[in-house]
Amino acid sequence: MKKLINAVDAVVREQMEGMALAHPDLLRVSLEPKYIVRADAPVAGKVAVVSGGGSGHEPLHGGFVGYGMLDGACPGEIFTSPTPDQIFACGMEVNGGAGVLLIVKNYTGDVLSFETAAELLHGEGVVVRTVLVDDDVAVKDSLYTAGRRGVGGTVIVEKIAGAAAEAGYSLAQTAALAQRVSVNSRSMGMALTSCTTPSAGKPTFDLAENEIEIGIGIHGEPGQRRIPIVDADAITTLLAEEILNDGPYTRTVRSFDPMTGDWAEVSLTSEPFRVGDRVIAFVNSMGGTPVSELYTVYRRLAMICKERNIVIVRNLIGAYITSLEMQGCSITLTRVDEEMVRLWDAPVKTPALRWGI
Amino acid sequence: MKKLINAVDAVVREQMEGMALAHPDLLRVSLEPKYIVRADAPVAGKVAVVSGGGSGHEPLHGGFVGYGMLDGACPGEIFTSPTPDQIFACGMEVNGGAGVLLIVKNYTGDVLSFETAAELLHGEGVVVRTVLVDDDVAVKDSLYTAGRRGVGGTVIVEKIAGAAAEAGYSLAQTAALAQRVSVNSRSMGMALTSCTTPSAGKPTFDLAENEIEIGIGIHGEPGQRRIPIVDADAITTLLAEEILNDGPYTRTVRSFDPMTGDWAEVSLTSEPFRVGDRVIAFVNSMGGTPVSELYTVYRRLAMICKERNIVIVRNLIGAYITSLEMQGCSITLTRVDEEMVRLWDAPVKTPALRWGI
Amino acid sequence: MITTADIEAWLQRAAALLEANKGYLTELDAAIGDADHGVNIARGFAAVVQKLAAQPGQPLGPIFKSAGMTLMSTVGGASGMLYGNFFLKAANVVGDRQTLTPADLLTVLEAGRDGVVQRGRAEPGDKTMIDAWTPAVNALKDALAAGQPLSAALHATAAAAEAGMRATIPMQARKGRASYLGERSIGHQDPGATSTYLILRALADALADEDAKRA
Amino acid sequence: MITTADIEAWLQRAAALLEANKGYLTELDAAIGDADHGVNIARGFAAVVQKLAAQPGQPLGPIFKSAGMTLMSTVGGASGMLYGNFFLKAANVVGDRQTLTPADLLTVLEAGRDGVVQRGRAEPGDKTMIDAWTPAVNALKDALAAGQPLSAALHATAAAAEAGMRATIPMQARKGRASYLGERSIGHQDPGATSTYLILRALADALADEDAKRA
Ligand SMILES: Nc1ncnc2c1ncn2[C@@H]1O[C@H](COP(=O)(O)OP(=O)(O)O)[C@@H](O)[C@H]1O
Ligand SMILES: Nc1ncnc2c1ncn2[C@@H]1O[C@H](COP(=O)(O)OP(=O)(O)O)[C@@H](O)[C@H]1O
Ligand SMILES: [Mg+2]
Ligand SMILES: [Mg+2]
Ligand SMILES: [Mg+2]
Ligand SMILES: [Mg+2]
Repeated sequence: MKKLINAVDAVVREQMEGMALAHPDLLRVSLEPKYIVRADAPVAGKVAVVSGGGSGHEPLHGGFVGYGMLDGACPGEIFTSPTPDQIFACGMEVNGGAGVLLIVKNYTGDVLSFETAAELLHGEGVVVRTVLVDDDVAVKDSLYTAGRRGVGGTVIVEKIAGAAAEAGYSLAQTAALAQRVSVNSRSMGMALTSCTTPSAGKPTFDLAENEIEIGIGIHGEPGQRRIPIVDADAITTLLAEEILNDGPYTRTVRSFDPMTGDWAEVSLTSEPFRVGDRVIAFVNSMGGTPVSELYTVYRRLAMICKERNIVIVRNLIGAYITSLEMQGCSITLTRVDEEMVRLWDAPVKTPALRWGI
Repeated sequence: MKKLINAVDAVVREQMEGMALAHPDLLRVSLEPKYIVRADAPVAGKVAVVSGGGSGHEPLHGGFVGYGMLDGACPGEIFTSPTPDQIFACGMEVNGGAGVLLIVKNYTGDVLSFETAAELLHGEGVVVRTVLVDDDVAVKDSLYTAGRRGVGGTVIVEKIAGAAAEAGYSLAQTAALAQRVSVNSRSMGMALTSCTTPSAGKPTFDLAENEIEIGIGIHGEPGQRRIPIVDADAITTLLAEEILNDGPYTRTVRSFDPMTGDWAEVSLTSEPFRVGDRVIAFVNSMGGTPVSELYTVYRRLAMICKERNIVIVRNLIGAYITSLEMQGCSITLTRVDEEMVRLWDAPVKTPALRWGI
Repeated sequence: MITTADIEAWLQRAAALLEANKGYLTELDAAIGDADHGVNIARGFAAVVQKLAAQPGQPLGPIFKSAGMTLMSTVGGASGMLYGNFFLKAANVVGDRQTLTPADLLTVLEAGRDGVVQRGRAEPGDKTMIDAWTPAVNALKDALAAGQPLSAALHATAAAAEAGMRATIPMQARKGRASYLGERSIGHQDPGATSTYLILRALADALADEDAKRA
Repeated sequence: MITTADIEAWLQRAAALLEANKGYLTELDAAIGDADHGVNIARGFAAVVQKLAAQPGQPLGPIFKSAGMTLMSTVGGASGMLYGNFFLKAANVVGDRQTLTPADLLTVLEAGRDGVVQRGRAEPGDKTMIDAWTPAVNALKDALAAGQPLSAALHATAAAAEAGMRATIPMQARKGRASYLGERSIGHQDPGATSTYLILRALADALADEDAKRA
C-alpha cells in the first residue's frame, strides 16, 4: 500500500490536524469526539447546517465547512459512518438558536447515527430537522434494498442548503429546499481502478487491466456490473444515459418532526429529466483521476445534454466526493430552478469550494 | 492503460474542447494553433501574462486562465513543450498594448520555444519580456546541467504576476516582480507511483511496491534517487529539509530586452531560507494523490516550519501542477514580502484558482 | 441467578471472541459490504470492556447502558448503531437490578432484539443480524418453557443463532449495504449475523463457565 | 550539382527513416529523457514532407524555410526547436538558388549546425546532437578538401555522425533533460545524436540514389 499516511489508526486524526493547521481562518477542529466547525460557529440566528459520513471522501464533508456552506462536519473512520455522539456534540456547538439541519447520506449506518443524534439534540432542546440524500441511480429499487445511496448530489445539496441558511432561510425552509435539491439530483459513477483502505492495506476489489466497474458507490464496494474497458465517450454516454433515462423513483423516508420529536414517514418521488430541464452538471473525480481527464468527460456530457435539450446552466468539475485514490468518475445532474441557481451562485468560502468572496 | 480518454492523438484537443464548453464565461480556446485566452482578451492597457508548457500538468496552465492570473496559456502535446507559433499567436491575441510577459519553465524545449516566440512577437512590434521559473532543488547545480527545472513555484509566480498585471503594474514592473517571486521559490517533489503517457500506454518508470522516487520533475522522468518507502512524516521531512537546507543558488539566465530585441545574460541568485522568513507553503498533489493525504503532509510541514521559525503566512493545498495520474506530492515554499502577499490575496477567477470574486 | 459478574464475563468473552474473529468478519463484509465489520466491532467491544473495568460494581442497568453507549460511539456503521441500541433497550428492562432470573434474561434478549428491529426495520429473511437474533430468542424461550436448565438453554440459543447465521447464505439481502448487490449477495454469509452468533456463543460459554465455578 | 529534387528526396528519405526508427528513438529518450523524441520527430518530418508536396517547384530557400517552420510548429520540445533552427539557418545561406555545389552543401550544414549551437549552447562532449553534427561537418569538409566525389564524401559524413552518436554513450549529459540525471546519464546513447545520424544517413543515401539515376 502506497499512501502519504503515518500509522493506520492515526490517518483521520492527522488529516484533521492538518486541516486545523491549514485553515484556522475558516474552521476549528475537535478531535474528541471528532468534528469540524466553522471558525465563527455558532452563528447567532442562522440555521446551522451539519453533515458527516465516513472519511475517505475528501474534500466531502470537512472541506465544505465555512461561510455559505456547512457549519459542521462529522468524519467517521475511513468509509465508516460517524457515531451519534460526534454528531450530537457538533450540533450542540454550531446551533445558533435557529435550529440544526442534518444532511444525511442514505446508508444504514449514517441514517441510524443521524437519527439517534437528532433525538439526542432534540432532548437538549435543539430544534432539528433531517434531510436525506439518495441520488445514486445505480441502485434501481427501494423496496428490496436499503434505497439509493447518497453520492454526488450531496455536494450540490450542501452548497445550496448552506447558501439558504446564510441567506436567512428558516430551518423549515432550508430543510424543504435541501430535500427538493436532493430529490432533483441523480448520479452515476464508475471505477477504472479500486481503492485501498489503510486498514485493509490491499485493493478492495480486483479489476483487470481491461475491465472497469460501472455503478459503483463511494466506499470501494463492488458496482452494479463489470464491463470490458471502453473509451471516455462511451463511458460518459453510459453514465449519462443511466441518469437521463432513469424513470420516476419513489421511496419512503423518515423525517424528524422537531415539534413532537417523532419520526414521520414521508413518500418522496423524483421525476425523470425532461426536455428543457435546466441542470447543474457535476463531473467528479473519484480521487485518483486528474482533472484533465474530467474535461474529456464533460465535453461528451455537454454534447449529450445538448442533443437531448437538457440545458446545463452551471457546472462543477473536479474531485469533490472521492473514494480515496480510486481512479474513475461520477456524473451528477441536478434539476434546478431560479432560486437554486441563485443560491448556487451565492458566495461560499470553504477549503474546497470558494467563490464570490 | 486506464484513462478517461478517447483516441490518443486527440487527448489534448478534446480536453481543451471540454474546457471551452465548461468555462465560456472565463476563457476562449483556439485549436489551430492551440492556446487558451481570457474570455475578455485583449484587456486594453493591461500587461498580458502568458505561460505554457507541455500538457499533462493540469490545471497548470489552462486552468489558471482568467481574471487576475493568466491572459493566455499554450499547451503542448503531453509532456512536450509548446511550439513558437502557438505562443506567438497567443501573445498577439492577448496583447492589450501594454506588452506581454512570457512565463517560462526552465526546460530546454520550453526555453527555446518561448525565446523564438519572443523574437517573433518583437518583430511584430509587441513589447515582450520573459521570466524564467527554475525552482526545483532536486537539481543541484546549473553549471553541468540545463539548470533547475520549473515546477511548483510556477503556480505562485503566475498568481502573483497575474495579480500585479491586473493591478496596473507596467510590463517592466510585472516582470521584475515575477522574477523576484521565482528566485524566492524552492520546490521538491516525490512519486509513490509512475505515470503513464497516453502515447506510451505503459508506466514511464517501474517502481516496486516498497519503493518511492525522490526528487522527481513533472514529466515522469526518473528522480534524483530511489529509496525504500517511508511514512508521510518522513517523506515530508525529507522534502522540507532539501528545501530549507538548500544553499545559495546562482545561475545565468537569458532575458529579452524589449528595446533592442536582444538577449542579455543576467546572473540571478536565490538566497537560502532564514529564520523569520515569511513564506507561502504549497503542498501539491502529483495528480493521483487525493487531497486528504496532502493534509497529513501539510501537518508535518507546518510543524517543521514552526520549529525552524519559518512563518507560513499563506498556504495552497491541492492538485495544481501534476504529472498525469502520478501518485505523490511536491512541496513549494516561496519567501514573500508584503507586496507579494497582497497580490496573492488579490481576487482571482479562473477554473482552478478562485477567490475574492 | 445470573449476576453482574456473569454479565461482565459475557461481555469480556464476547470481546475476546470478536477480536479473534476480526479478520474473518471483515472478510465476510468485504464480499458483500465494505470490509469494515470485524475491525469496527472488535474495537467497539474492546472499548466496552475497558469502560466496565474502569467502573466496577455497577448494577445491570448502568452496565448495559455503558455497553450500548460505548458501542454507539466507537463502532460506527450500521452494526454499531444496532448493537448499541440492543444494549440500551436491555438497560431499560433491567433498571437497577443486580441479578436476573433465566426468564429475565429472555426478556433482556427480547427487548434488545426488538430494539434492533425498531431501528433497522429488518424482517427475518432480509439477510441481517435479525436472522440470528430471532431464532436465538425463540430457542431460548422454547428451552426455558421446556424446563431446561439455563446452561443447556443458552447452548440451544447459540446453536439456533449459528443455524440462523448459516441460513443467511442463500438469502438475497434486502437491508444494509449488501442489498445494493441484489442477486450478487446470494451465496455469502451475512457478517452481522455472524457477529451476533459469536456474541451469543460467548454468552453460553461465559454462563456455563460461571456455573461450573459455582458448582 | 545538387538540385531541389535532391534536397526533397533527402527530406523524404529522412522522414521515412525517422518513422521507421520512431520506437527506437523514443526508447532511447525514455532511458535518459521523457520518452517523446521518436514520436515527435517522426510527426515533424512527416509534416515537412506533406507541406513540400503541397508546394512543388520552390527554390531551396523556401524549401528549407518551410522545413524549419514546420519542424518548429509540429515537433515541440528541445529537438523541434533545434532542428527547426537548423533549417532556418540553412535557408538563410541558400536564398533563392535552385542548385548547390558540394561546397555550398558544406556551407549549408555548417550554418545549420551553428544555428543549433547558437540556440542550444551545447559544446562537443555535452552529450547532445552536436556530438553528431560537428564530426559530420568536419568529415565533409575534409573529404571535399581531399577531392572526394560528393557521394563518397557524404558517406564519410554519415559515418562520422554515426561514430559521434556512439561516442555519446560514455558521456555524462550537461545539456537538455538528460543532464538532470547526472552520472545516471552515462551508458546511454543520446536520442538527438541518433536522429541527427539518421538524417545524415538519409542525406548520403538520397544523393547516392539521385547520382545513380543520373549516371
Ligand atoms: N437494517 C438493518 N437491520 C438489521 N441489521 C442490519 C441492517 N443493516 C445492516 N445490518 C447488519 O449490519 C451488518 C453490517 O455491519 P457493518 O459492516 O458494521 O455496517 P456498514 O454496512 O455500515 O459498514 C450486516 O451484515 C447486517 O447484519
Ligand atoms: N541545449 C542543447 N543543444 C543541443 N541539443 C540538445 C540540447 N538540449 C537537448 N538537445 C538534444 O535534444 C534531444 C532531446 O530531444 P527531445 O526529446 O525532442 O527534447 P525534450 O527533452 O524537450 O523532450 C537530446 O537527446 C539532445 O540531443
Ligand atoms: Mg462501513
Ligand atoms: Mg519532451
Ligand atoms: Mg461494513
Ligand atoms: Mg524528449
